[in-house]
Amino acid sequence: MTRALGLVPVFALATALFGGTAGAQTIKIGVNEPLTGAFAASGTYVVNGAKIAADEINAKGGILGKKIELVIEDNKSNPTEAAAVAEKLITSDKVPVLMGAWGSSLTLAVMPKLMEYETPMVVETSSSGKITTTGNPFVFRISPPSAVEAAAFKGIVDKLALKKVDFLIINNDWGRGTAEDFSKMMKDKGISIGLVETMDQGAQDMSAQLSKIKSSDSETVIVTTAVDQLTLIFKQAAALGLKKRIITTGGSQNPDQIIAQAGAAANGTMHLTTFLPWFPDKTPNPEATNYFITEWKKRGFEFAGCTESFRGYDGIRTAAAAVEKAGKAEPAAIKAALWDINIKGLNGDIVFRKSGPEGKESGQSQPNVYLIEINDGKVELKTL
Amino acid sequence: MSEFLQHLVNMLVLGGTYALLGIGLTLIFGIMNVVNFTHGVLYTFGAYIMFIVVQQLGLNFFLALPVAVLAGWLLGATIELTLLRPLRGSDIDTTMLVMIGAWIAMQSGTLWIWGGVAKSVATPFPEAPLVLGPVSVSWLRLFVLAAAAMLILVTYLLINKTSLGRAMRATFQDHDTASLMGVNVDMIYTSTFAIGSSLAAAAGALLGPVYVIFPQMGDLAAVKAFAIVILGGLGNITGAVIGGFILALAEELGAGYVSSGYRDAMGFVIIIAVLIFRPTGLFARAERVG
Amino acid sequence: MRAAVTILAVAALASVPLWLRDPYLLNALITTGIFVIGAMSLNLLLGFTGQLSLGHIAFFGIGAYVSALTSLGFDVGLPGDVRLVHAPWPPIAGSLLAILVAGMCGYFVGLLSFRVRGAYFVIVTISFAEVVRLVALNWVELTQGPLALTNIPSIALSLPGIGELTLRTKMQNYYLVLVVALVAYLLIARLVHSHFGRAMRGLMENETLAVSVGIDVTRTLTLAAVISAAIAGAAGSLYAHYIRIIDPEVFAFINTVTMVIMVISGGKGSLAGPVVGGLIFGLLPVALRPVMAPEAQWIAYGGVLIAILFVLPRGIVPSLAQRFIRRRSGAPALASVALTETGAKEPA
Amino acid sequence: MERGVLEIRDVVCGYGGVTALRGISLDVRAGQLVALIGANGAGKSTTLRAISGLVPPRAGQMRFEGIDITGARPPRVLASGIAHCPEGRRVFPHMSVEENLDMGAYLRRGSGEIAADRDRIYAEFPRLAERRRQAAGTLSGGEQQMLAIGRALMSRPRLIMFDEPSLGLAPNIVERTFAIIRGIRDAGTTVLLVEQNAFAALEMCDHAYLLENGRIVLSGAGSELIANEHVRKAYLGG
Repeated sequence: MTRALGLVPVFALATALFGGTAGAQTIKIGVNEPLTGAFAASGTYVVNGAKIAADEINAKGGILGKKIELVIEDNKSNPTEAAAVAEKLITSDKVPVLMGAWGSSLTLAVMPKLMEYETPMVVETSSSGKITTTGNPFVFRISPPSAVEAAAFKGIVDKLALKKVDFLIINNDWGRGTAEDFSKMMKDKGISIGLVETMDQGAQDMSAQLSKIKSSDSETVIVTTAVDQLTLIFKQAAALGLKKRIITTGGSQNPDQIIAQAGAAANGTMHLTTFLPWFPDKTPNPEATNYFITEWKKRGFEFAGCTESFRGYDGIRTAAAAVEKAGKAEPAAIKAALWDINIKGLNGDIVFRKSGPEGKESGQSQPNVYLIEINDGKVELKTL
Repeated sequence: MSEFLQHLVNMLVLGGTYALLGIGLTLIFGIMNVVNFTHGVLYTFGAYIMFIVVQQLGLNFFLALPVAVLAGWLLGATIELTLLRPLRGSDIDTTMLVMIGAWIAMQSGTLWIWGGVAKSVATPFPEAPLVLGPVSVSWLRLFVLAAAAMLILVTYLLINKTSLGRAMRATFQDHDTASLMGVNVDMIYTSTFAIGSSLAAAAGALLGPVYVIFPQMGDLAAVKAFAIVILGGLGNITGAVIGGFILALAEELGAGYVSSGYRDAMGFVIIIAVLIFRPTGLFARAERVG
Repeated sequence: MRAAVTILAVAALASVPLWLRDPYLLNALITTGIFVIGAMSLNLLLGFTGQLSLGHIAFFGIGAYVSALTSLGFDVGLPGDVRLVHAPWPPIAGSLLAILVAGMCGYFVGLLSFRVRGAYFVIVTISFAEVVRLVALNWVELTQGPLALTNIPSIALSLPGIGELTLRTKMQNYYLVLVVALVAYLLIARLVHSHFGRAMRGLMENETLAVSVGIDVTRTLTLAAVISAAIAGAAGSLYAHYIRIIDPEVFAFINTVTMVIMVISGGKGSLAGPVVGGLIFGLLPVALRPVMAPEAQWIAYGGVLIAILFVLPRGIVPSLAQRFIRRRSGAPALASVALTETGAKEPA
Repeated sequence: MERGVLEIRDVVCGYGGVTALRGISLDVRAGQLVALIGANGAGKSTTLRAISGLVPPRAGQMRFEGIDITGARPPRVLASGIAHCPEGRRVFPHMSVEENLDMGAYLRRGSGEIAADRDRIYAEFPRLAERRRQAAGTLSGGEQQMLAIGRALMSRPRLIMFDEPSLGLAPNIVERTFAIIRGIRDAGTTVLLVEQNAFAALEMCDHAYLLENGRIVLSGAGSELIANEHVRKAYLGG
């Protein structure tokens, strides 16, 4: 037993050697993302987007005369690890600001640590409403929670003449939240809600759920899940002869991948998205979008990843802008500065508004939401 | 009614692939008494072989299947020779944990090599489904069902009609006596593991194009395979085939008429129920085997 | 001699927060400690009755959920228009309930373990944990499902004369975990050396013989399962109040695997085994993190596991103990043979 | 001591921490029926298991027809010409009678000869021929014993070892079994017989060894052992 204890100082030494020495020359931003485990693909996309932003900023001379340095840590798609990683980034690497942690449960696990060390975090992906409503003043979210998406969708439900809607959702906070918020919005509009079918993260065969939906009397299906399951759903829906209007939500769909993999099955499907890599000119910040897409392709990443990775890009730019505004790389100053930034992100203006209980509000930015339709293998923008 | 028919058709195509997954595992579990946690990784491996052959090398889709079977055989034999053979005679916990270690390392290796982004494989089959009245089914899935049936038949003949298969069954029933008959039990173990592995890889290669291919795809598949083996009884190929169809039916009807959230729970519920009420599996012979 | 080593080890562990200032490492030690408690409870089942449960995380997770729900309160509808409303209770009550409920669940799984052995038992336990996970995932009204239970309060102790003490800091939580671990260790040690412990070992070494000398198999196995599950529930409760958020992923198979690795690598059936194995495999990821890519860390983790099993197949503590203290090897070796034979061949 | 076709010298053998054989030496001469008698746990079965390679010896030497078979695995021992008909018959319960016989010929090549041998066994044991498609586990104890003997013969051994062939069989079947074993010896195959029914074994054997506590304490012709005072008292019931 005493033998094993001898290892602990070795670990402490290792941490001392690997972290905390380069502090003065660079401005560090902690990145807490899932690089292994169930969400590895998405986390890697976001990190790649973040690297593009960091390289771009550094190529232009950095901020406050210093280069920015991303300290990237893998949270293993595991909430316990996500909290531990936040602890490491803040206390060992001494980062003044973080970006993370992709999934809602990962982000929620990190949040007590933010309170403990009073360090702000830019949340780039998580969609759970809880993140900005539980009273954590260190959280600044740039992705839209499903309620925001539902509100944006409200404007066009009349044009689509929806009558009865089924849901097919991923069984996690994202899918559940979407079904809840969209149902509420649609009921207010007099649209009736039919089935709410769920699928597990990682499930590959949705034929049973789709067969059930095929036999229901609704005319529209709202589908919420990640791009891989979307592809499967379109293929399986086509194989089952499901002929209903499909609308996907959540914004990490990738129509190109869907077109490539699902082919004709994708025609007629509609998608709510927050980023338009296909129409850089129609985005709020065409110059940045073009730069980002060019850089993404130059680095040999699949175009498919754009719709996720842009969040990492925007997240780092948000954090960097706040550091610049604060004038120093200190958590309190950065937190204060986050309330004052106004940058043109790839999916709209990033401006934080207050959300949650008074006195300890979290920041929530309102990104743009677009509806696109796939027709004859091409992406078309529908005006909202 | 049409919904029910559609569920039945879904069950048929799904059950075929489940059966394929199950027979590979039931051989290993039954003959070697190894709870093989690498079964899912071998399934994933087969799918990636399909991806490499079709998408990266640009070779024929139908050629990829035998390549995957062969590659699965080789990888299985390697695992058996390097990890299991040295541990022969160790207790079941040690072997199981070594297999868990291999599973963790191999799955992470897959992630390292190919990344986490899902891959898909182009197939030569038409996109439009075959429509028969109220039910439709895709051509690709029909092909998968046929290929699975063929592989199951080949395995059945191998086990029941060849001298190797007879030696495998003898080893399963009584390994000491089998060795007195001149059976090289070590060789039988290696072949069994390799054959089981090649069937897992074949299942992955067949299902990879139906779904998408990613490093963790094998986890759920492995769990289902365990359910099928328990359902059918250890080492019982016919049982595994029937078990595969029962699991598919339970999942289809469970998701269709109970709640889709519990779809993947069906396998586990079946395992628990079978083990409580009929611990040797539904189709095992009443007397003790092995 | 043995007591001296134990006291020395406890003193060394107790001194850690006094010189280790790095909160990240302290955090790693706390979460490792929580899993070590889980591993110790698993060892009671695996090491002393020979039953390998790969669903042990179920009890841990149930403990975590019970504890969290007791201290957060809930309001759920049951069949027949009944509403079950529960107002928040203090976290310490949650911990006690967690122990109780987890123990009860252990009772049912214990009954099962009488029916199935060996590989079958392994698979039943995996299935049990998965079913519990799927219930936690889908019973949204109670557990919030994937939306996770958040803002779980920290454990507060009411101390006479001092008043309420809420355990928020790392150091406080470290000592809390250490104390619970110590209590669990002593409890298991006492149990193993009692009449009941002899019954368990007798059962593991030779079931037929044990039955013939009058050991009640069902009772022994069930009792072991109940105590083991209750301790795991306590660990789960600590986890919920320390991490302060739980979602159904707490039931992930990899968490069970972590505990099993801690037990078997350290040495099953040895009291110190799970502690030694736990410290190694709890801190290995921390040590690997700065030196290699994320995927490689996992490959190394699997590799180290395989290597330990090949080099020290009986676990670190028993192998080292055997190497340093000369002992007659006859009896233990025979015992392990007997275990393999019963574990391997009896489906029913 | 005269050299036999099977020579065993100072073999020590055990399981785990238990030593079952403490250095035994014995010889089996060609064409003879040699019996190994002794109490339960004396090491009789272990001797056979050591010869056939199921339990590797810790020390000592074993030669068959001049070839060293010490530590050889069972398939090699079988290939060298020694068949082992194990205690409790151990037929493969879920395989048919015919498949069980085929397992006996597992190492042989040439399906024609194998089929001919199989037919010879069927001729010898008509009951097996009737049940050739039936699972062996459904046979009666006597039928299983016939099958086990037939299976052992299928490898065409020059030495055949029987472990407790009379165990658990009805008296008339026991007699039949012993008759068959004598017949095998008479046909020219060497036999090593382990038997608890000491009287029957000693009566039919050409030479016998008495094992006690893992050691050979006595050897001689069957009639000599029957006449021995110690054997009479301890093993023949008076």
